[in-house]
Amino acid sequence: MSSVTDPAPPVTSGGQPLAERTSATPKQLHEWLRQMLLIREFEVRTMQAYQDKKIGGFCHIYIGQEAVAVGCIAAVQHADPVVTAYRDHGHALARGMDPKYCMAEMFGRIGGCAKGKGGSMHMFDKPNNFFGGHGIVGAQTPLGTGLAFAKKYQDEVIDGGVNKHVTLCFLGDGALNQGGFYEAMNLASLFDIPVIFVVENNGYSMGTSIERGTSMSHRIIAKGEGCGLTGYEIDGMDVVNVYEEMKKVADIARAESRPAMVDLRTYRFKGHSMSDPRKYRTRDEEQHWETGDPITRLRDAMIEGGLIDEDGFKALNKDQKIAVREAITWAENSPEPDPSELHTDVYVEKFGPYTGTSQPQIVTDAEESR
Amino acid sequence: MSSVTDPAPPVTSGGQPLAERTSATPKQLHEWLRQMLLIREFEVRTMQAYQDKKIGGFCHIYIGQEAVAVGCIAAVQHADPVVTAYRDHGHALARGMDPKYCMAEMFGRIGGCAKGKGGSMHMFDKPNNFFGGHGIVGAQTPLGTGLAFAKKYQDEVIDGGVNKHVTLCFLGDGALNQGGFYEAMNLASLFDIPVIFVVENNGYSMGTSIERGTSMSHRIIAKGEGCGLTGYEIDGMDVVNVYEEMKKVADIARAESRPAMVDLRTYRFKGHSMSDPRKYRTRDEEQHWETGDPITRLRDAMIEGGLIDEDGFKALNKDQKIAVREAITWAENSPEPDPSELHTDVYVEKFGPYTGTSQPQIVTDAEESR
Amino acid sequence: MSERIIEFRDALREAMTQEMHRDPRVFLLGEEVAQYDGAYKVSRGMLEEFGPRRVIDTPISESGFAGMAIGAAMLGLRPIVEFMSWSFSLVAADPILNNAPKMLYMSGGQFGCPIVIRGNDGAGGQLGSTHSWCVEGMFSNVPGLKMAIPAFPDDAKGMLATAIRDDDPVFFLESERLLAMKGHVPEGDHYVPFGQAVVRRPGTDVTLVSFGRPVHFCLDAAEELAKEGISCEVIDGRTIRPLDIDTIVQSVRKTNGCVVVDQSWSFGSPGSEVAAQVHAHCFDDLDNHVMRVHSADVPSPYAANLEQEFLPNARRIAEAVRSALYVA
Amino acid sequence: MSERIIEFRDALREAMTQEMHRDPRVFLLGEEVAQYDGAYKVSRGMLEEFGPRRVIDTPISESGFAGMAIGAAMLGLRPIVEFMSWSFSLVAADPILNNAPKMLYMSGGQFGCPIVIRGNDGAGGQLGSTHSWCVEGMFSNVPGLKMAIPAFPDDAKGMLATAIRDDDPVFFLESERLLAMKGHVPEGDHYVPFGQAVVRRPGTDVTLVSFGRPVHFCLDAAEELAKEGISCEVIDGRTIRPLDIDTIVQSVRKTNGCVVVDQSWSFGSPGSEVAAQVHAHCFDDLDNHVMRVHSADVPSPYAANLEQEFLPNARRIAEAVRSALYVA
Ligand SMILES: Cc1ncc(C[n+]2csc(CCOP(=O)(O)OP(=O)(O)O)c2C)c(N)n1
Ligand SMILES: Cc1ncc(C[n+]2csc(CCOP(=O)(O)OP(=O)(O)O)c2C)c(N)n1
Ligand SMILES: [Mg+2]
Ligand SMILES: [Mg+2]
Repeated sequence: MSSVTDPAPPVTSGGQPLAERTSATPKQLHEWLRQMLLIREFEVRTMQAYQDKKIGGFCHIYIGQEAVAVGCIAAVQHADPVVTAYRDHGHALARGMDPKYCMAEMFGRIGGCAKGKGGSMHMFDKPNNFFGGHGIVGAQTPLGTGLAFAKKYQDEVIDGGVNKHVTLCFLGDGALNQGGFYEAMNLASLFDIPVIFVVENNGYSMGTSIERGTSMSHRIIAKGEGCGLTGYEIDGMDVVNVYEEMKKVADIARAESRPAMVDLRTYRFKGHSMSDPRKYRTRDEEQHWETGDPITRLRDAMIEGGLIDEDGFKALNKDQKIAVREAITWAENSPEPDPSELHTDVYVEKFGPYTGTSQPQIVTDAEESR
Repeated sequence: MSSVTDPAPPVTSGGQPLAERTSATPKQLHEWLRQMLLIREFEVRTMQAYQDKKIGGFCHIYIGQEAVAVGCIAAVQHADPVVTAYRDHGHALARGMDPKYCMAEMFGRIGGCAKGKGGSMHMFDKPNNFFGGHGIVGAQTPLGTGLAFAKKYQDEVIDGGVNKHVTLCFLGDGALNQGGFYEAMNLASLFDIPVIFVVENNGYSMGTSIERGTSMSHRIIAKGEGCGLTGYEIDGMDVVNVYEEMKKVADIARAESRPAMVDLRTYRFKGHSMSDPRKYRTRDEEQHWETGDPITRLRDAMIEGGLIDEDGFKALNKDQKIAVREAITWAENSPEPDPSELHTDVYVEKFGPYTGTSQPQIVTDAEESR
Repeated sequence: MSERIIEFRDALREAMTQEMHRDPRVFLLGEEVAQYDGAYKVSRGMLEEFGPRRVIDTPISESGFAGMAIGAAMLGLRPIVEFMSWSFSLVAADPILNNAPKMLYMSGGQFGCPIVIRGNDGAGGQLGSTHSWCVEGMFSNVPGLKMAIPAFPDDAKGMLATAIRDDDPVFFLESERLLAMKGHVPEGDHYVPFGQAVVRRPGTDVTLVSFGRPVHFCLDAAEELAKEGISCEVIDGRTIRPLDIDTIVQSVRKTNGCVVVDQSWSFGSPGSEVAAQVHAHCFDDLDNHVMRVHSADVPSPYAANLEQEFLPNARRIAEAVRSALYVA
Repeated sequence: MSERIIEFRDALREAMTQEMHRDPRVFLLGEEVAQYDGAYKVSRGMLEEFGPRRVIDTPISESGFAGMAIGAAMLGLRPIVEFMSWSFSLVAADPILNNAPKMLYMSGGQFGCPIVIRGNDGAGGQLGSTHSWCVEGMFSNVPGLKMAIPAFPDDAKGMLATAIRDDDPVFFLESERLLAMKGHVPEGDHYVPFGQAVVRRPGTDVTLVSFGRPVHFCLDAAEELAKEGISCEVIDGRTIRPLDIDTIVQSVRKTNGCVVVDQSWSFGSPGSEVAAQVHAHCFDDLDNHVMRVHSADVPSPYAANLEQEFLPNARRIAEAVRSALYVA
């Protein structure tokens, strides 16, 4: 039995009044709504800019999955590392990246988070403990184990055990089929490394539905169980639900220093990348999921709970539109990288044609604002 | 809980009279005893030859695990492909390779099954549908899926569905930790490919006990279950038991065209390779397993069942010693490969310094004897 | 000779369908090759034509499905493996480098590996560092494999058909940037033998040697240089293994000058190999040392302007030619 | 300067323990490095000295633990990854080639990768084709990494210490055949800077350039050739990236002859790179083209006699020198 393209999630969680469902403060709820609106608007304008050929390369849009990045990242601490795949704008923004660096990166400008060297698939934000943006499917999963390993090593071997961190490692359902992911889980399990593998299970890897590409697609957490990881199945279309469930998962991982695997059911509303006609799924299926739009869901719940009204929502949304417009202007005005940048950042230590590193603006600005 | 270095298996199966435990004919039982004795003697002499520096490179001895190769291979048809890792002498012999080609291979002689180009870790026998002998841990597992895929393709697409084959793909417990194995299982499951992954679970990969290297070591079939494979746990020290259980597994795989994973509990009596002092395990543990010696077990059961007597056993054993001595003589007399062999078998098609292929004696002899 | 004009990608497909009709042992597998018609539409319609037993969608498991195809090839099938990009072949490096090219040797001639592995190689448009590998820079080092890299649609068909018929493993490198290129492609059987370079433009002053997409950069540069009165002979190597050094040497003996243009990174590349071999064969013929134009020795950048500078473009080729001819 | 004589493997260990004492961020991981004392006893006693948090046994998951170490390096730790053999690095090609050397670039300078990956490289004794990789043949093509390949015990220590202190990813290639070699190794701090080749034997007639184990083959050949009155200058390159071309060129300008000896396969190798660069820099100095001696262009055979013939042995080097000097 298939549980994903069989459109289930839009009805599985939520329903009760917000106050009964969450311990989150109104401020937190507002912030999540703001973040989701920001991501949505950012992605809409990204698509336009791509069509206008201001953005090149591969570009993967996060619309529909906003509750995942926002809810999961809200459930951990700022010092907890986050790493993800190439569909990464949402995570970068939820992690706190200023949209201007994110947009400038896609414009291939020096003000981009990676000075225009990485592009859409490779967002990095050191001040916000965001470790990319990785283009090779599954490649971020051993990195995630390593980030969590390093945090634990720092906490225990170097700092003497005062802190405990968890790491969020996001992956797509398609990455379930990479052997590297399995090795990452096995290592995390053996070494008691607190990394949470968050599968953003949107039911498709490109044009391949999960049933066609992944064994045990109706219960993917069995893969984690094969490595001794506790698995969780979570409706990923409701940010409050994501937050509440992920908080529990993160608390356990942090307390027990154990890895976990989460099957977060979600849906990408757009094509795989900018060039995908989506022939592999029906309009019916898309519409079903669209009725569960995570932004509408939170907005309606907040209105119902008296936490926002129509005008307040509109104003919030307008602010995000302004922020994104400003990001675009900023990106447009940021210069192209100087040709000499070809040879920076290849090696830290200078030799031959290599000129060492030069700090990107995203880091300089963060240091200055401290 | 650990199930392997916790020495359990020597007592788990057997006990009842042979006639009640197996449908095997006396002839079959004799043959298995013969094969196990042959392998044992072959390995003893291999160790000597290695010490005498007649064999070089890495050399992995199969003593203790004889019931696995013999029982499993007896449970399938000759046309069913077999592939394994580098601890491969036992499988080659159980598959029917004449010990002389096997020994000559290790002596680095032209009469070796691979003309001395492969060595101990890389035994191949085309006439006996034996596809190696692979040195990279786990590398044979996608090959195993591919062999089974090809058989099914030949049976169904080319030959129109008259035959059904299964493939035996052996691996060590250490190979459980390679991502390639996980991918091989996932693909086999998705495509309904009848390959049986036989884990020769001897409790150690080099000096690493399975608990230290493999998550879920107390129930490794959970890894197969994560890919939708049915798993089986089998005492691998009793050839009759191996045969009976594997026959069921193979029959199901053949009938349903589905992959399976088998956890076959066994023990290598010697070190990992010729240079291993075995400090990572106790003499107690070794002795416990030695009491379950698969050869003694079958001999005793056959004596009890009146299928052989002490003299018959001695004669059978002597025949194997003779066979191995002959193999050594033959190997010693086989010439070193001519230096021109450096450039054969690199490409099938000749060009530049490459001179095409030349058939090894193992194939020529088989063709002539047909 | 047909005057029919089709795209590079259609030429590739024609080779595959032709060989699949000829030989039932040939099949195609890879990510999105079947229902999606191929990420780059190379296999459009093939699922319909041959059915799901012979045109097979795989999950994102390059190591697994490449290894599976190699196992199938050992047993006598003739798989065509599509990597959406050769950049994704690194996760499959072990099966494609340790198994495919060495199985024949390690088995003493018993088991060959008649497999074709094909996909996009080299920079696309701003794909960044993980997605722009020129694997010939590394993989051409390995004996036991053949490596083909067509630059024109007719070769795309003829070389792929040859690859599929070849009994050895062939690494077949396509360029996403060339897939839409149109050209005359013969209908029906068309085989281009391996190890035969071809002169794409005759000239007298200097020999340009290249492989794959940069052959076009060379032709552009030659066109420009002609205006300056410099006559370039442009050689399209077509296969890197076997390398047709004879055709190259013959040309250099005539022009007494050589510029190698290779889209891989410079260090230990096909470009350094050709340069070293030309020096060895033409020591007394060369008026100057062999010049080399490569991608810059840095990871591929995303930014459009940096990527342009990164590539072995016509401007950089022309500069190298002038300096080879001491016209600076 | 210490006159203490220890083995190559002990020199390696000394570098690691010294750096681990100096910097708590340094740790060692790999298969059998802890409880087993290392498959080749390089890490003997280190578990006892540093405990299981810093000397870590891993399962057979090269891709996983290399990737894990790279993640840890992004966060500021300084892992030393031991591959039992570089031959097993192919299953980890993606993390070590796509992540480690490119992280700094792709993140615009934010995340470096101060990792050392080390292990046996090249033919051991009759290990056959899957276990005898000379990965420098392929991996030296890739920018962003450094590659060190010591040939003597003192360099083993000094170069590994430098590698661990280096802020960039270093591929450190050891030879199983040299591990038991003894030599003077300074006690205490000892760092050998990267990018500095060294003349191991001065000479006047021809320059021999090599890296790692074949440096010894060169010295053997030079000894033999001296008896024939041929004086060889033997250069040990020590690092392949950065390549110290200056020292090589200086020598060739003096001797006017050059033979490169590289244990990798010939095609697109460090050997072809050195040959191409020497030709470029010494076009007017060379009396003959650069000769190259490599492993034979075939998979490594198991049989002892074939393996001997396969390697770039002293006999083949001497032949190349004679032919470089037109003494045939
Ligand atoms: C190793 C590898 N193989 C193939 C690709 C090409 N590719 C990019 S994204 C993708 C689909 C991934 O799907 P999924 O993991 O479900 O993530 P989603 O796109 O749904 O977010 C593929 C096949 C790649 N980037 N890396
Ligand atoms: C990819 C890879 N990594 C490491 C090795 C070195 N190695 C050879 S055998 C072995 C242990 C394998 O143990 P297991 O799979 O349990 O098989 P067993 O030796 O017990 O038969 C190791 C680490 C290798 N051959 N391949
Ligand atoms: Mg998906
Ligand atoms: Mg084992």
